[in-house]
Amino acid sequence: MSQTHVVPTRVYYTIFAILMFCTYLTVQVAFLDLGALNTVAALAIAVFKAVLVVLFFMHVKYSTRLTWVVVIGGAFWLGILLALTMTDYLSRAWGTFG
Amino acid sequence: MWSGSPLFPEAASTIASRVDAVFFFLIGVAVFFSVLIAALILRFAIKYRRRAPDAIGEVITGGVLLETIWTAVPLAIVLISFGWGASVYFAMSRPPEETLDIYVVGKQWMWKFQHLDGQREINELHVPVGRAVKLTMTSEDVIHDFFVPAFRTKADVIPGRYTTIWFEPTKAGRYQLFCAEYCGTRHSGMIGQVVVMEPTDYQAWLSGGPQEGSLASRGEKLFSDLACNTCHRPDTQGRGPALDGLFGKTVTLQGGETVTVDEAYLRQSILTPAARITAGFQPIMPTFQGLVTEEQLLELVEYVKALRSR
Amino acid sequence: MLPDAVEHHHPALAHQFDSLAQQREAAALGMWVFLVTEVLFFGGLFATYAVYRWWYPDAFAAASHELDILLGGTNTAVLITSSLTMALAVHSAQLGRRRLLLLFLIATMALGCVFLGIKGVEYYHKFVEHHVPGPGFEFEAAYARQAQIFFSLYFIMTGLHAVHMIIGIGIMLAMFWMSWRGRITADYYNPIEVSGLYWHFVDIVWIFLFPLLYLIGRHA
Amino acid sequence: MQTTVAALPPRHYLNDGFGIRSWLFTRDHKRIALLYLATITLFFFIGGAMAVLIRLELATPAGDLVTDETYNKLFTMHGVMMVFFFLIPSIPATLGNFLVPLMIGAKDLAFPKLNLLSWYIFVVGGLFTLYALISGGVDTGWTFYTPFSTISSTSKVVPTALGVFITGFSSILTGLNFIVTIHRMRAPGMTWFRMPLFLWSIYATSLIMVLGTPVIAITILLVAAERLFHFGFFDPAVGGDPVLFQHLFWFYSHPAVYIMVLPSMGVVSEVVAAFCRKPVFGYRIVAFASVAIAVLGFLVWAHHMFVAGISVYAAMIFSVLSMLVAIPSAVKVFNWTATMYRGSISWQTPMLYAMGFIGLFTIGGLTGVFLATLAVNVHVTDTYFIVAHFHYIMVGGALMGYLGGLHYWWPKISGRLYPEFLAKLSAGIIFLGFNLTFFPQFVAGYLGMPRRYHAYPPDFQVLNVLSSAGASILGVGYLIPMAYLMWSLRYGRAAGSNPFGAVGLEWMTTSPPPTENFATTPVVAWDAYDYKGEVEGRVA
Ligand code: HEA
Ligand code: HEA
Ligand code: HEC
Ligand code: CUA
Ligand SMILES: [Cu+2]
Repeated sequence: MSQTHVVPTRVYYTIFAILMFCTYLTVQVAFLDLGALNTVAALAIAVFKAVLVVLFFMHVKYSTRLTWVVVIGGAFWLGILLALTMTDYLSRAWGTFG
Repeated sequence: MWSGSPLFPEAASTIASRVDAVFFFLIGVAVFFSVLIAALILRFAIKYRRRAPDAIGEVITGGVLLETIWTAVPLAIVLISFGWGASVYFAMSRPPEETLDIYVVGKQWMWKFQHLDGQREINELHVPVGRAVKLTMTSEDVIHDFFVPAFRTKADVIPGRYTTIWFEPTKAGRYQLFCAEYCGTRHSGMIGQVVVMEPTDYQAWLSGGPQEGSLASRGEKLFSDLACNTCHRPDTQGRGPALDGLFGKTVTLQGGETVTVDEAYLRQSILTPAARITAGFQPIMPTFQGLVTEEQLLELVEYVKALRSR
Repeated sequence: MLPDAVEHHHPALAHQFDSLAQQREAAALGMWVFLVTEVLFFGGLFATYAVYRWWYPDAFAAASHELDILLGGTNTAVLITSSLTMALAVHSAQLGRRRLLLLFLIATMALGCVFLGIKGVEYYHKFVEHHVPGPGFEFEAAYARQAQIFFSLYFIMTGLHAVHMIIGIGIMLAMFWMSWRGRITADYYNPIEVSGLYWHFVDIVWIFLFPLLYLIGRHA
Repeated sequence: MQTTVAALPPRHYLNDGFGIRSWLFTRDHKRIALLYLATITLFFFIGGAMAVLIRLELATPAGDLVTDETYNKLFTMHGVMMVFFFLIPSIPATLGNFLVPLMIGAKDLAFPKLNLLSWYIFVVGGLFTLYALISGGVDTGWTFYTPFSTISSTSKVVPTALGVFITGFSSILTGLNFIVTIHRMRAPGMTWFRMPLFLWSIYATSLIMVLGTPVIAITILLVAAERLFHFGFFDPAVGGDPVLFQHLFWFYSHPAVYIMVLPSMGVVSEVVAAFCRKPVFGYRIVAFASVAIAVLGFLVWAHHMFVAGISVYAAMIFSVLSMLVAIPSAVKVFNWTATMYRGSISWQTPMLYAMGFIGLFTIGGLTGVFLATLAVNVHVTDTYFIVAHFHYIMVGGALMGYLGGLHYWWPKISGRLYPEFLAKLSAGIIFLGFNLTFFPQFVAGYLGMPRRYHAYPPDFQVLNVLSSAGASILGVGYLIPMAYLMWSLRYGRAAGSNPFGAVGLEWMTTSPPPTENFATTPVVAWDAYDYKGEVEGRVA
């Protein structure tokens, strides 16, 4: 478990290329009219990029289970904050208190 | 049954006894468990007190049955409590169809009330017994909170939007009104009274007060003073939509969504017209943010509401 | 892995640890936990953003149009590149290639400075255009009020991000110094690895900020 | 078992270096714990002095002792000091710092320098807040609600906010240090399920510190930005929502109440086991309950906002979730009670505190269930019912646990015994004074007396006089331990390594422990609280 993993530089360059392409893509997609899907697409691309950075640049793919737990836990708590806050705002529109 | 006791507040609204019932249930639960735990602790502490300096306790590592019981029983109790509490809360937040509407504006540190017929009051609110009263409330500065213990009812009064609250008084009398959200230096002085009157007395009070015209008629005057009527005309010729019969209707917005017109929507349409554009119109309406006071805003809202009966 | 006896004498081994491996894992875990706190720190801003974007989509779109995609996009590319050089720096450290390590650290810092420079230019534009929230704020009348919320968010989000960049560059300077002094070796490169994690994290924040701030309703 | 040694060990962490520098630059977790102990005690008495003034003012219905403005500053500073500068750091930063490495058999925390840094950050945060206090005070309430705090208050909001912001980092770093230490520094054989329950609760607490504190940090920063630069995050004038602040504030501040109580629960688990001389009933369930409280605690925050204009549906979701978080707490209470069954119970001071904790926490917690029940909440929110609820948990619960823990480990920390009779006496005084102070507030609250009121209608006076009388008894109760603990530092009898005959790694080293904690790294081959094993000689 303490074994350090030396990732071949080829991997880094590939990831870099994908990230750059995704940046281009996200700008292009923003100019298409997809309605509500615009936001979804932008976020999906951003999440994809972030996952690549985390897995490869930050070596999580090669790390201990504990690191995975910490990463996923962090994302999950962010989810709690966003989701439960939005339950209020989304359902306020349904009325009663106005 | 408890009214008059120094340990329990008077109950003077239809909802009060329902709240008290939940409260008594919870008292029962709390007393039962507190006494149980205290009794067990004391009993064990005495019965099993250390007899020899080196004595150790019996090794008991756990018990599945016991753990299950003391997870399940409290769970059942709290879920009952939740369900019961939620149903009463729901009733508190849904006003009945027919209500007597009154507007409330809170500011540091006073309560201002406006009746539809035009009476204004400060720190004192007159309402008749036996009618559901609905308050539409907002604040000029910070958050306040309208609290009448005898009615078991309370709601924050928030700047920038309307909140509502309703109650149906059951007994004539004078009841304490508190501001229950901390609002600055004289928070504890932001108190008043709700005067609940027999319907006939209330009628007399209504006709006795100073008359400055009804809320809606003051709104009508404002409507022309602010030149709203240059764009909003009763016919469809204006640059803005006709407002007759608008209240309560469903309006289609530019994006295709629909909204039901309520006080909050009217408020927003006047203060932030661009936020929601009615389909078929240009966003040319200027904002009236800062140009009208909260009270004037209420008058305008009430006027547009009144247009529904035309 | 080095035998225990040698490790005990390793100059970088702190007294509270038993082995370099334990020390390295502790450092990495510590940094990851710290990054989680950072996620939630920015999380408060993202929650605020979500609420107001949901309430005022049109105002947000209008305000977003005032931002310069070219500058924002360039900055995204710059940061991604800096992440690459950072990853390569860690790689060099792992292999004990000191010269390469120093080179990549310099590249990373330089790219970080480019990013901050471009950010500065953008701030300057906003300042000139009176888009800084507060009493002097100006915006086309229809959206004047809510656009201010957008720009408040824009400044606080990118501002805090920039603060993180500056701290990151500071850390890189320290790393540079340590590597220069030869304190980083193939069997002790914790500091580089851990600082790398931080740097990548700051990159990830920007990966979200870019679409959320610059790319709203661009088709319209 | 009771090996009373006449003298202190020749070499221990207290005499390993003298002079102020050896303290201010120490990296020894035990010395840092003492630094914290001194600072938080100071803050407690500052907060307590304000409580005294509050209660004096409220002895009469008229606002006659201090002006309304001063009164508002008093309860604000009382809340800020007690919550952020006393109770949140209390057990974790003192007992936690002292005991975490000892209990897992490590030489120190994973990051000793960071640990010292945390204390300095804490002190700087405290100084900011004290500056705010001295230079005029703050009057926003400890909750800093917008828009009052951003556009209306003219007091020292920004320095206070900065103080809390800075202190937050101390909390984050402490939590981080504990998490890493518990994961990575356990002695051989010290598996997760052999750890004392105190460590489980500290671990759960650290999770909350790490996950929640950053959100309050950013929220407070937004308030400061709004005040200083008129950014409009919560300002209705630009379309902002003041209620959003409350969401962000309580996202941290609800879980923070578990930062305050979980460590006390850990202490109670230790104390109950040690003074009953048997394992805690349902060890694993109690351990998991700590983590469950920490996790569920993040899902309930809007129960502070039921009348604040949130949607009815959201209120229901948060109400039912609040109910769920009560369950693991209830489970713990039952398990402690069951532990006493057939124990060998010694009535020493720490045990008295633990028993006090269990009883008062039960009352406080059950009234929390009242508050989570929507209909009742509407009536009692923002009244003295709330004040009574949280003092029952925070003073009757958390603070009792802290005092219990302090007494339990005092011989370990100082190497000396405190006078047992005085200790028992003051525990009794505190218990009585406490109930007299805060029970009447439940009644006043249901009668409708709003909180944060400088003057109140005369109908409530009887209850308030009772409460004020109780507070003066309580104050005396707190001064006595202060006095005899100080006294014992010099004159107390030497304690020996294990004065209570308890099982646990911390009792296997000398009192006070040497700087490196253990002569050799212990190897653990027994479960926590294995009293039978100890008697049979398997624990050594
Ligand atoms: C250490 C601090 C602490 C702790 C642990 C708690 C624990 C709980 N709190 Fe409390 N609370 C505060 C400190 C704390 N609280 C503070 C400071 C405030 C006010 C803040 C302010 O506005 O200034 C507050 C306010 C507060 C409110 C908001 C009131 C309002 O302003 O309107 C609510 C509402 O739900 C609430 C609920 C609860 C619940 C359900 C628990 C539960 O976790 C309790 C669980 C415990 C038990 C249930 C006891 C054990 C029970 C048994 C052994 C018996 C069997 C059980 C059952 C049958 C259920 N609390
Ligand atoms: C850890 C948390 C904690 C602790 C320990 C306490 C301890 C006490 N609190 Fe506190 N309290 C809060 C947290 C806490 N409180 C919070 C969060 C609020 C809400 C604030 C807000 O609304 O914003 C609050 C609010 C609050 C109020 C409500 C104010 C209001 O709403 O108007 C009251 C009123 O009785 C009160 C009383 C007390 C008393 C009597 C004690 C006693 O237990 C204190 C006993 C200690 C002493 C008495 C100290 C002994 C020292 C001396 C004797 C030296 C005396 C020196 C001089 C007088 C110079 N508190
Ligand atoms: C310059 C013209 C103009 C003036 C002056 C004006 N409005 Fe409007 N108003 C409009 C237009 C155009 C719309 C529809 C587009 C929109 O929703 O913004 C509108 C929409 C509204 C609506 C929403 C109606 C709906 O169907 O959704 C209300 C309510 C309203 N105005 C009230 C007022 C009031 C009250 C005033 C005066 C204080 C006022 N308006 C002044 C042009 C105007
Ligand atoms: Cu208005 Cu308190
Ligand atoms: Cu809470």
